[in-house]
Amino acid sequence: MSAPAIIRSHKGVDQNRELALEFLRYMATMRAVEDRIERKLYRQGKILGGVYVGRGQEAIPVGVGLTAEADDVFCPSHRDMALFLIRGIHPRQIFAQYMGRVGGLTRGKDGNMHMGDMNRRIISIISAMAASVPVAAGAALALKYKGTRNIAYCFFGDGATSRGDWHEGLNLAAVLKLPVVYVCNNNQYAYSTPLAKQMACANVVDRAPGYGIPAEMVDGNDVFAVHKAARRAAEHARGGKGPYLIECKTFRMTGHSAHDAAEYVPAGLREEWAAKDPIARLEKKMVEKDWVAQDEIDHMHDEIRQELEAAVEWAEKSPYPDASELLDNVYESA
Amino acid sequence: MSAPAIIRSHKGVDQNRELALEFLRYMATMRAVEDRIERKLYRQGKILGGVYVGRGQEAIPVGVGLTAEADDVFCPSHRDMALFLIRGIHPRQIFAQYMGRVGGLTRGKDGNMHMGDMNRRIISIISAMAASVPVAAGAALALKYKGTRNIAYCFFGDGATSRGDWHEGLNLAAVLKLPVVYVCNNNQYAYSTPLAKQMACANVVDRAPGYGIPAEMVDGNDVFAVHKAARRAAEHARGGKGPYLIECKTFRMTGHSAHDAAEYVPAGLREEWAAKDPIARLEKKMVEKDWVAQDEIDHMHDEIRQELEAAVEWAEKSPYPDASELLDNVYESA
Amino acid sequence: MQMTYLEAIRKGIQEEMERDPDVFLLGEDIGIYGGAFKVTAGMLEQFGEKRVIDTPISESAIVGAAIGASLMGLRPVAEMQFADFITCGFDQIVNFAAKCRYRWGAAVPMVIRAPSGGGIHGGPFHSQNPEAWFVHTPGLKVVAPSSASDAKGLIKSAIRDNDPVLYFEHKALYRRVKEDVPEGDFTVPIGKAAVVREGRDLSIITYGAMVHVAREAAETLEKEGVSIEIVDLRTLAHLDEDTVLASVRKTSKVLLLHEDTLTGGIGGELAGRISEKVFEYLDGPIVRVTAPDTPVPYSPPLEEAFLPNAAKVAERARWLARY
Amino acid sequence: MQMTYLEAIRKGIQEEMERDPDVFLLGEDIGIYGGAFKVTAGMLEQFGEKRVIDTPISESAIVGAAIGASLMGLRPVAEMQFADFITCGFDQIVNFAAKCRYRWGAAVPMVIRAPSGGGIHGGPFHSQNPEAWFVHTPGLKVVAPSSASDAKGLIKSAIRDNDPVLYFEHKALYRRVKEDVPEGDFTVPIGKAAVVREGRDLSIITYGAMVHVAREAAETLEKEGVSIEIVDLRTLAHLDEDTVLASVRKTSKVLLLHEDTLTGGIGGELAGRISEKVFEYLDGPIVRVTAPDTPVPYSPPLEEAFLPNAAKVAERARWLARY
Ligand SMILES: Cc1ncc(C[n+]2csc(CCOP(=O)(O)OP(=O)(O)O)c2C)c(N)n1
Ligand SMILES: Cc1ncc(C[n+]2csc(CCOP(=O)(O)OP(=O)(O)O)c2C)c(N)n1
Ligand SMILES: [Mg+2]
Ligand SMILES: [Mg+2]
Repeated sequence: MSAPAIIRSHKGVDQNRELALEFLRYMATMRAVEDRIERKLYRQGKILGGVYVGRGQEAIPVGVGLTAEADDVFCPSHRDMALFLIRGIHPRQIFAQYMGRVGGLTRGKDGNMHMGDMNRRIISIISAMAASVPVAAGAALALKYKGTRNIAYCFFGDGATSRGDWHEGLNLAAVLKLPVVYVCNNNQYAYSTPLAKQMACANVVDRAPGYGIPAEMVDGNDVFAVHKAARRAAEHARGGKGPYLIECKTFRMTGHSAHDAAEYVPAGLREEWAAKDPIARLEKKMVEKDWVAQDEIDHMHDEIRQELEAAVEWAEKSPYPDASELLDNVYESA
Repeated sequence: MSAPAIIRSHKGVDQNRELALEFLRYMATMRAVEDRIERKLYRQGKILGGVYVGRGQEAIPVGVGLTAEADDVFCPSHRDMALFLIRGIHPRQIFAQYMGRVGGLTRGKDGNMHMGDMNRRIISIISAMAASVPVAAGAALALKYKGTRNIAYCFFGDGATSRGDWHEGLNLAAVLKLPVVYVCNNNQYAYSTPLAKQMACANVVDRAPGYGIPAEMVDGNDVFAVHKAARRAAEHARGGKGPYLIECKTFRMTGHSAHDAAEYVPAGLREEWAAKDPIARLEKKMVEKDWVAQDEIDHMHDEIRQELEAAVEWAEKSPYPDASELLDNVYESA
Repeated sequence: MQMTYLEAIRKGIQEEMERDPDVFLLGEDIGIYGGAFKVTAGMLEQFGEKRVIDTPISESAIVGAAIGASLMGLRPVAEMQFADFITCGFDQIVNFAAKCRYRWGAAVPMVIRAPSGGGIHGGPFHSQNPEAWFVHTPGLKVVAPSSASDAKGLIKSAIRDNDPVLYFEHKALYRRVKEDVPEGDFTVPIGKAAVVREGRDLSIITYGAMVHVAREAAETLEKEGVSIEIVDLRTLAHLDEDTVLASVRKTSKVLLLHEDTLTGGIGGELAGRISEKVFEYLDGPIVRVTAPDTPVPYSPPLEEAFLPNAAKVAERARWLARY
Repeated sequence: MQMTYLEAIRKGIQEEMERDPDVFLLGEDIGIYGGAFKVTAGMLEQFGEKRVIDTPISESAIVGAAIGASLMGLRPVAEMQFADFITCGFDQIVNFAAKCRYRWGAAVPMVIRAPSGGGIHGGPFHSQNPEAWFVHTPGLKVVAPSSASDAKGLIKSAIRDNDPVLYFEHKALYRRVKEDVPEGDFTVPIGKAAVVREGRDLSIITYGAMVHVAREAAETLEKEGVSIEIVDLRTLAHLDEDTVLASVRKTSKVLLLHEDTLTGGIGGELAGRISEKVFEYLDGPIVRVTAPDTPVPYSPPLEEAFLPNAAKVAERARWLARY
């Protein structure tokens, strides 16, 4: 499934059954892949180190990602797994990546969501929060420089907005009128730090006027709302009007990483958000609209599960890199 | 002359002759000291390296500086010479500093306005623009920590607001509700870079909502307006309400530094601002209000000139540091 | 009293905070959460929000605020969640903190704690050893404890020091090292190395986690009749050259060991001092065993190949001893 | 054709921009103003705003944007107004640019130009030599020309290189060095040092402005009958070890010279390689002549005492030659 299909679609987003199905498949696949990673492979000790998932935030990478054209650039945050799926990265490569096998996108040089592929125009995140913000501006500069109508999408969390790079990157993109869609997944926590200890303004969008760029806030758990906002943003950027900021209100339905029980989250808050689960909401709407029957949905989930079974098997068969690869690729030629 | 006198004054700022006289003396002294540095000592080759002056911006450090209490902290920018005068640094020490003599505040270890003195609660700037912004927050944190009602004043230019440190510092100060008055001297240029190439918003104050802090914009060439805004800001900060941002619109009436002819400034613009010279405006108002006669003003300028003659003489007699001092003070004990 | 390396750091900080009301902590997630590694667990409860300050994700502002507070006489202890992120506050550290005293005589008595090092499957951004950058910056002091006792003694000295001190705590030692730690007001002086193992034939100069690797290698070679002396630098910037040179004079052979990458690492600096100052005492090449010049890879076989270990050290030491 | 070091840099950039439309410039005040040192003077007029981009004061974003553009296949040449400010973009350089290829195979063909060095009364923040930090960062290439020819040849190679290259241009050489520079498509390979003076008795390994200091000292000693060989490293990270070692094998005595401060400087790294790999050839201690471990002071007598000069080099070389 490739994005242009959507762009070509003329039906209104809310009436678009095919689009809804595509939303659901990607969101469900992201959820299933990450559950597998966090709740199975990690706990089985097959994945070592840090594991960060986007459970409850799937509507954001999916809703935004499906507005992109094939040659647009993605700079995912650490909770945007769906962006990789949308660009055709197979779950087996993702599992291999997390298990440090050669079948992963980094051949074991790096782990978890620290992956990218310029052939698919996905720029790998580095750990330093918001470091991708100026990098996305540079990628957008290149797209503009080459005279294309393509744009860059840059994703980050609420906490990342406190970094100097976030400020410098947005400001540079705004001053140079670069085609970047900046997407904040405001899940209201940065590790254990709640929004109120991260910023003294109410919303991330309150910062947009300081860069002279348009911004809007959407329900990040409503994939249709996210998608519509992203379309407006993309249109703005493609139109040569410069960057656009979208703030998606959501909630981190896990600990910060797999080892974190997140006891610092006030009782009830997560439950409250569980009721707003973006996948459940999408399914409910689709059934109500008679776009699919519940059993078709169940069938889709089964399909995905089976696909992932095979993917995990494939990944586990993928070998670890040979120690001799340690010195490779520090420079173009050693 | 010390600040508290002013704080105690009950007369309205605009009716306060003593205050006006104090404004004038500091502004005129700053102008005279910097003229001497840029137009004489530098051209005579007695000052080497970079020389930055605040000609045309004197109303800002003076108007703001005279709202400070003795134990408040100053973090000057590179165009705020008057802050040093207000804190009792003698012009001869300033000349010695610029000439790299032991009589300067850094004994020749550093040059020009790269000077400070914690006994007078002046924190020396470093070259990296906006580096003082988080440092001022830390100084304010200490003042609050110690339970005092003192505050920190942090000065910077329009260009400095593009730095990551500016963003991180303001955000930290806002989140922790620290008593800092942030003062932007918006002289519309950063070296050769005009405001429009520095930020895509119209004013620096447009950034304040992104930090959830109050801000106001004033005519930076009207010392009364600056002073009144600074009083409001100081009251806010002293009241435990957190940081406050003042943007002073002004113009850089020189090149970026003594070697820069600033040909990039559109014809007429500087002349336009010359007509708004803060010192001339103050003098005119004082004469109109009959607070002083023109000859008294002329007399004051003569006094200052004479004082500076002696100061330069003293500074030139101050020896260069001995090479043996090279290794001193890298650590507390070598 | 028995405690882990991590507990020793915590205890040291706690004692200093109890002793001096001007000592306070700031960093990301150090309060309610107690820090990513729980080093500051319980601090918020004991000292309150005034002295245990959670900050936004702003390393440069964390360092900058620590500088401002220390200029005003407080003694901030700033935590970098991982040493890898210290690069985000780099300018404040090397240009502001490091140069205040030299430029205008202002003291900056602050500590930056940085959990560093590999061996925990952290990959390129959660495993680095950034100490050499700061050792190359005049005005900074840099320490890196290898034992629980030193961890406690050095954090206390760092907090009391009137210069900016970078305190690199090795993540792989946090819970692995457990030992008796002196009670109460015991400090380890900054600027003093320790001969942690006496030997005759060869000196290994190292620090941090590699001290344990050196010990393991030394025991192996002991059985082969090679007697190895181990010098634990403990302080890296402002280092104890005398102890290093004395050991080389004694054994005439030296192996420099660090987990940090080779080129530009501290081993080179030591080689420079040794080859200049005790050249005549050297009976063999100065050997360096370090990580190779690559980022820290994630996959277990790669990280294992990346990190120096006892076998690699023993092999080079054996070669040098025979030389 | 006769040109200054500064003109040679400009010519090299200009030729590459004429040759390759993907090469562009970004930095502060590089457009209308032509850069703080006028290196890019005339570029805006010749290539337009699309390829000569003035930026806000945002070193981290300048580097970050250069990374993003280079990942997309462009060849950005970013200017730091002074090398001292490179610390503000440090994380982007050492963690993003340096590690992309290793981590996920993505090329980052970018150049960062950094005017460095003292001798211009710039004081602590306009005189630094930050190269060692980057030499210690795997994935980066670092070059530092000493002559106008190398300045041109190396900037051209840097722009064509498929890895991130830091190009340190010494401010004191900008207008002081003037010489014949080969026309047209001439490049100096990255990774190759040059023996700029043949000699028998002693090798001086150096780079940048210090090459000229070494020459002066060598001429003094020539008169005293001491024959000095000078190796100009030219490339500092990814350096030409073979040429260095060959020179030491030839002369058996080596003096390491750099303007950068002593501890953790490149001299230590060279001492490490020499004392390990050609130990048997050494007939004397490895001597380092460098700036002392302090910030760069402003006042003339202090800066003069800080900077290595021919007299200091000659004195130590004399001592070593007699050793
Ligand atoms: C510069 C930097 N400092 C600290 C960290 C450690 N860290 C990793 S994720 C994280 C929280 C990020 O919060 P947010 O940006 O809101 O993203 P979220 O995890 O909530 O999606 C922190 C502090 C980091 N990665 N980078
Ligand atoms: C981080 C950093 N980058 C570049 C410079 C070089 N520089 C010195 S002053 C200046 C312009 C500053 O403009 P602004 O903040 O508006 O202050 P103004 O000089 O106009 O008062 C620049 C670019 C610097 N000092 N610091
Ligand atoms: Mg968050
Ligand atoms: Mg300005």
